[in-house]
Amino acid sequence: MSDADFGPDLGAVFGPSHEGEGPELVQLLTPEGERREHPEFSYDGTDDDIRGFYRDLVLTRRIDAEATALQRQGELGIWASLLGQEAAQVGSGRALSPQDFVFPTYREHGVAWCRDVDPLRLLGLFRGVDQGGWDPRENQFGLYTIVIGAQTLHATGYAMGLQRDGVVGTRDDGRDTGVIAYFGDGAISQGDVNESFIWASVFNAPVVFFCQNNQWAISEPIEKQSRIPLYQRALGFGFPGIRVDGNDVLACYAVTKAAMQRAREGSGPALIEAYTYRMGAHTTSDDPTRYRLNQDLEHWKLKDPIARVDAYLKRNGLADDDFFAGVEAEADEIAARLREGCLSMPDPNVLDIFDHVYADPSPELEQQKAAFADYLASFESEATV
Amino acid sequence: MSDADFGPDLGAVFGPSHEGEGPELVQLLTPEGERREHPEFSYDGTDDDIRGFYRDLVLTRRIDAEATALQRQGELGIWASLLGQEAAQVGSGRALSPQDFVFPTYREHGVAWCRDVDPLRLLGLFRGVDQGGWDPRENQFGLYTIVIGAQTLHATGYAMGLQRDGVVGTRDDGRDTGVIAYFGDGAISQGDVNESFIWASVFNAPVVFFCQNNQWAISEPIEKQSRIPLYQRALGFGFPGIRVDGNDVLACYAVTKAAMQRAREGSGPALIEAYTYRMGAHTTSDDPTRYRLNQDLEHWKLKDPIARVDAYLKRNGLADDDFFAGVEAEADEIAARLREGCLSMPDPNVLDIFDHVYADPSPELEQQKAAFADYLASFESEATV
Amino acid sequence: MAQITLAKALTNGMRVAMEADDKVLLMGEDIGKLGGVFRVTDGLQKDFGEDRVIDTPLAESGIVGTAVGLALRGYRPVCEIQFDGFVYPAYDQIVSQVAKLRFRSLGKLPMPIVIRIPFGGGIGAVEHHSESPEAQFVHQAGLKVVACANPVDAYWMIQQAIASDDPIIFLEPKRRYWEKAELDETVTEAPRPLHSSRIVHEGSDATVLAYGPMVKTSLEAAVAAAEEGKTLEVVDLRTLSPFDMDPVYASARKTGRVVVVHEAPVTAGLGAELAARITEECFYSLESPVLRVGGFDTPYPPSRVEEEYLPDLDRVLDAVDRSLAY
Amino acid sequence: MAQITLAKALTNGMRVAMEADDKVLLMGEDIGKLGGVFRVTDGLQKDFGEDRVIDTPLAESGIVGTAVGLALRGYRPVCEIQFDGFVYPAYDQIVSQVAKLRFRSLGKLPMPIVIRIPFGGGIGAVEHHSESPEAQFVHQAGLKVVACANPVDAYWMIQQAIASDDPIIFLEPKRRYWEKAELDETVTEAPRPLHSSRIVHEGSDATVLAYGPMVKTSLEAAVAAAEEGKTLEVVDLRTLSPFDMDPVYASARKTGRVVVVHEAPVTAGLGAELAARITEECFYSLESPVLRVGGFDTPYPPSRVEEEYLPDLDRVLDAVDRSLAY
Ligand SMILES: Cc1ncc(C[n+]2csc(CCOP(=O)(O)OP(=O)(O)O)c2C)c(N)n1
Ligand SMILES: Cc1ncc(C[n+]2csc(CCOP(=O)(O)OP(=O)(O)O)c2C)c(N)n1
Ligand SMILES: [Mg+2]
Ligand SMILES: [Mg+2]
Repeated sequence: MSDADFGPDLGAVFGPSHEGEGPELVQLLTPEGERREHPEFSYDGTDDDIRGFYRDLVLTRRIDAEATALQRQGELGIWASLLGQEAAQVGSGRALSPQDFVFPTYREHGVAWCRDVDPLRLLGLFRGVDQGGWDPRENQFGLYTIVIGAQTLHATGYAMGLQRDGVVGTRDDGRDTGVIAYFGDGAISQGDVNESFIWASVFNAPVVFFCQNNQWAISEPIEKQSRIPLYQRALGFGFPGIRVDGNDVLACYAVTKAAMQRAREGSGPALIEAYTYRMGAHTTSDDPTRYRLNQDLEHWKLKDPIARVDAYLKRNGLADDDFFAGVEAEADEIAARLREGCLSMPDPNVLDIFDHVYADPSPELEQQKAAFADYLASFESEATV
Repeated sequence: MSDADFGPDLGAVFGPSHEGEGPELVQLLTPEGERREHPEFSYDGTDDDIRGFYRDLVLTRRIDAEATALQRQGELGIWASLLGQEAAQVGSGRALSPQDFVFPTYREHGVAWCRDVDPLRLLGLFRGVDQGGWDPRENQFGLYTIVIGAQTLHATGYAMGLQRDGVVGTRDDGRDTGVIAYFGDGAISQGDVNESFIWASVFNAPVVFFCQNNQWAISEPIEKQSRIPLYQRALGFGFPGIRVDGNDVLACYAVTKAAMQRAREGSGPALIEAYTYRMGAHTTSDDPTRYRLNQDLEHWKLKDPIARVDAYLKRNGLADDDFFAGVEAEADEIAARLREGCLSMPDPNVLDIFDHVYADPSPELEQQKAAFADYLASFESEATV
Repeated sequence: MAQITLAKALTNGMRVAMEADDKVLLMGEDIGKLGGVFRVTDGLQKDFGEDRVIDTPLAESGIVGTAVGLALRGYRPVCEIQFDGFVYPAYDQIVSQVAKLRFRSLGKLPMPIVIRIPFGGGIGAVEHHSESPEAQFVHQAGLKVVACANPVDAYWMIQQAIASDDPIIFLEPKRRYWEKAELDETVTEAPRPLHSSRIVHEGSDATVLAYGPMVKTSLEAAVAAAEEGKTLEVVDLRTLSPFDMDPVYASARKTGRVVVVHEAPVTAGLGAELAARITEECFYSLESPVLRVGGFDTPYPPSRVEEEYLPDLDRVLDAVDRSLAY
Repeated sequence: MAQITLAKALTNGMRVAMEADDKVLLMGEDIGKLGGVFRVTDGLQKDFGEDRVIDTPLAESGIVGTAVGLALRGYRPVCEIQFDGFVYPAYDQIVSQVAKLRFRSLGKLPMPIVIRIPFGGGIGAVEHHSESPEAQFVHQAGLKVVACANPVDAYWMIQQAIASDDPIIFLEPKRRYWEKAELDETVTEAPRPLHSSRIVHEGSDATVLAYGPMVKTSLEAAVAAAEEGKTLEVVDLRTLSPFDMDPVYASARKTGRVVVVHEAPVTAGLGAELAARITEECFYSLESPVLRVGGFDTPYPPSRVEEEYLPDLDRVLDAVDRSLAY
């Protein structure tokens, strides 16, 4: 008895192709930099916005490159590069309203940029001076979450809070609020992520699940996580799933904007699979040569998220040399500031850790702190003696 | 922007109805006892088999009723009745090959019956004399699992073991083996169950997920777990899902047999949602009057899984009074034996618990046992003194 | 003044907390119409609505994980875990998120979450329904852990826990849910701080430390001992993280002999921590080593033997005698 | 005889076990082509194939839960948890299934599962990559827990753990993966049973108990102490559940002073259990209370302060001095 006789036929449901380049992939800007039409989604921004995207993409990549360099020079313990995923992050990040809340993984440096989080703040965690140095309530950008998938439940709970606060479906664009939860292709296998899909659909919570399928979970290819395209997972939970070209900033922007709009209006959750590629190592500690072929990388370089915007702007004469030079100069300046800031980041005082465990610390913990302070002091006195 | 514009439209995928009685429900025997044809599934057994099903159904219900009575009389601490789910369990249980392995919840008394597990053995757990008194390797019937959903991962791992043992897809019916994992409508929300779907599909493991949707998870209606029919969950993981009339023993038999056949052949997992109803309380400790309406129960009584087989046999003159009388007599006899066996079940010796913790117990634990034995003895000596 | 059960005292305590602060939410399985399997939330959904008393899907990680998100949005979720043995699917969210988010955020993100767990055995239940997981939570910095032992404490401690800006594992002595006591609900001031221990029976021959269900057992032991002319000082620890050790040390110095009682297996249980601390602090005052009475190092057994498995009056007295004879 | 790192010794030990018994399987994240993030399974998938060295989907509960099913089918799965902090999603399967299935089945169902966990800090990693969860597993009856501290033990203990019919939490001292020692792989007999402790440095002034990464630290402390004319007896516990207490008691009786060292937070850590047992057993032999050196009661801090946070030679010596001065 064949699959086709048994239950709905996936081919019939999703169309012939399950390939990344299949018809279900939403693309508005080709790798060659040509605009594409799509029946459901269209880019409604201005050319000025596109120049803005270009700037975001270039600056994000530069920040990432500088951080990688800092790690190589021993200034960071580790760095998780977003190289190749700039469009997915900038497109989705720019599609958010100021009041929307973001729950990132550890790789959303481009989204952080869109939320005006000082890139320097991101380095603290990777340098080992803190575990999250920014205030999530300032930029509506949550702390990086390292336990894979955990943040998707936080995002869903936060979205349930929005419903209770009456800021969903009021038809007031300045008021209606949504949540976006970022995660990867590996994370979609975690129980927590699937439970978050259940909660979101049962409570019709205003949360958009944004999965950056960069084809790899450290050394494991996407086939180790799913035998069908990831966006189709949503169908099993009763909300829409859509696959977008993750290297196409316009498509990521348009699809995320539509999904967030739906969520804020009270139409519930959606899953966006941004089909992209991790062009670098998993982290600076990783060695991809052990598990993947260089030719894949070459193939994906042809789809570079920045090159296509560059081509689009140039081909259509939408940006002159001054513009490009200006962005370059800004990038240099930001990179320099980042490096300088990193090097001058103060080391934490070990005694401070006792102060962040509880809102109301126990006398016992205070004693531990005091005793440890005396202990540390005893060495200094020795030293001075 | 409406759902329909956003990703595949569920209506288009699954047809107009999401109701239990919708077109997707596989039914081969109507509540009135009339045979129904289905394009994909047909009952290939004999009338003799149907008489066998009738016997299984009646005996299973009687065993269940007797256990409930024993609990009421204080002989069991608790009992989880399968009342109303007999067809789902007997139909699926009888569809298995002897070598197939079963992973049950705590309510699969009807499946246990089909696997020749002595009903008395089931009572041990509920009486509190043990936590699973049968040998899973004797009847290929696993121990009852109380932690919701945990067994679905065990089932999937066991199925991966079958693949490694080379007993899948050999085209030898006596050799090819599959696994069936039982769970409920509430369990489908657990991370473990969803992870088992991922493992099963990624490794194409020979496991059939049999979800008895009895409409309730203790006091929570199915709407608290999903906003779409449960069988559709499978689509999100890339394997077929099918909804069967859980009160129709023929349909449950035919669909399970087909799914197990697929699995044993190496075509991978499938999800079966047996659409049924928990006619009794969640357990003898539960009070359904607090959360559900009696009229639902009345509605479902009209679909009683036994009545329809009874009607079919009688209407078509396939069984005479002697047959029915014989089954009744057998039921009385089994119930009596069960009661007698329960009452004469020996209480465990507390000292034995120390022997089942490890294959190779530590000297330390042996000492604990010895010391406790002395302690207990000290009272006896006191008593005798 | 009316007699009230421990379960009902919890209900009323939560009701007061929900009336005082509309950010307080209850989440869990079957806590709505059913009122929870122990009826502790009985009537609360009817009065506060489905948005504040939330019947969740059946997944504990989801319950605690979404509670974290709600807390980040300014809510004060009170999660009910149906039985002790079912807290483990949520363990990751509790240990790596609930306990650590304040620390991770350098104090910026409070986690005012209460996780209610009916714990312990003695009710004739099946597997996973009678466990005592407290030691594991006490080992996790970032969490606070308390256990109530009587209706009056239940009423006040649940309110104090909900008012706390730190995450609290709130342990409820399952088999004492039906114990009654007089409770004056007109009082508006809590009799004592949440994180304080309390001497519930004075004595001078030996000290017995207990919490949750074992407090009653220990008090019974004290009565029995008195008949034999021995006076036991019984301390209801109430707070397990942080511990309130001063009353414990004082009592240990006074009696020189200490017995710790809990249902959880002895190995790596809280008795070990208490014994280690008391020995460090009162080394020269101890006449005998701190003795531990607890569950054996086996999984919780079938209910037909639980009465023998569980520490009882005799086991406590036996330990006291061994301590006195030392 | 070649020098070999602890990581490589584990690789070779697993290789021997896999050659000896084709029911032995390895499961985990990135253990195939990558050889694990610490390269402990380097080359094993190439040699034994994808059916025996399984790169799993990214979900720890799934890894352990399917391992249970494989064990029920007669396999001997060895699960790799990538880092200590990521064992918690699997905690429910470990505690309620792996630990209890034999008990539940009255001894009929063995659970020959090894769960390998690189544990502890000191490698400059980010959050969740430096934790010490051992006490929680030791508290769970049905599990056995061991920790290796050097390449030779790593090589033998992993083989013994895989051969065990009981489930074993196998703790690997992450920051010692690159430590080298001489290993004679032609030997076919394990030098000592898996569940045995071992005196790794003889002394008479005080006893230092350690396991995993702290054994090296304690040995360094012994050397430093020797320079000051104090001889420390260092015990490498090796087995944490069950404990092998006899050598510990003997040493405690000999020295009268005991210091326990571990990275995990002190409260409700294994130091408490060891202190309680030693005090019960050697009450009259102790010159001073058992002192505990461990992590503070905070989550593991950012790596830039971990060197101060972690117990080191000085903290051990400080405790020894306090014990001697008592
Ligand atoms: C619960 C848990 N298990 C394992 C890890 C180790 N780990 C860190 S990143 C990673 C792969 C994640 O892959 P993916 O979700 O695709 O995100 P990506 O890194 O590709 O952005 C793993 C296994 C973790 N952080 N958390
Ligand atoms: C992990 C876990 N959480 C909670 C429970 C308590 N509990 C026992 S049965 C049940 C409802 C199960 O509903 P369902 O999966 O539909 O199975 P049914 O009882 O209807 O057959 C719950 C919540 C449990 N056993 N395990
Ligand atoms: Mg990825
Ligand atoms: Mg149900």
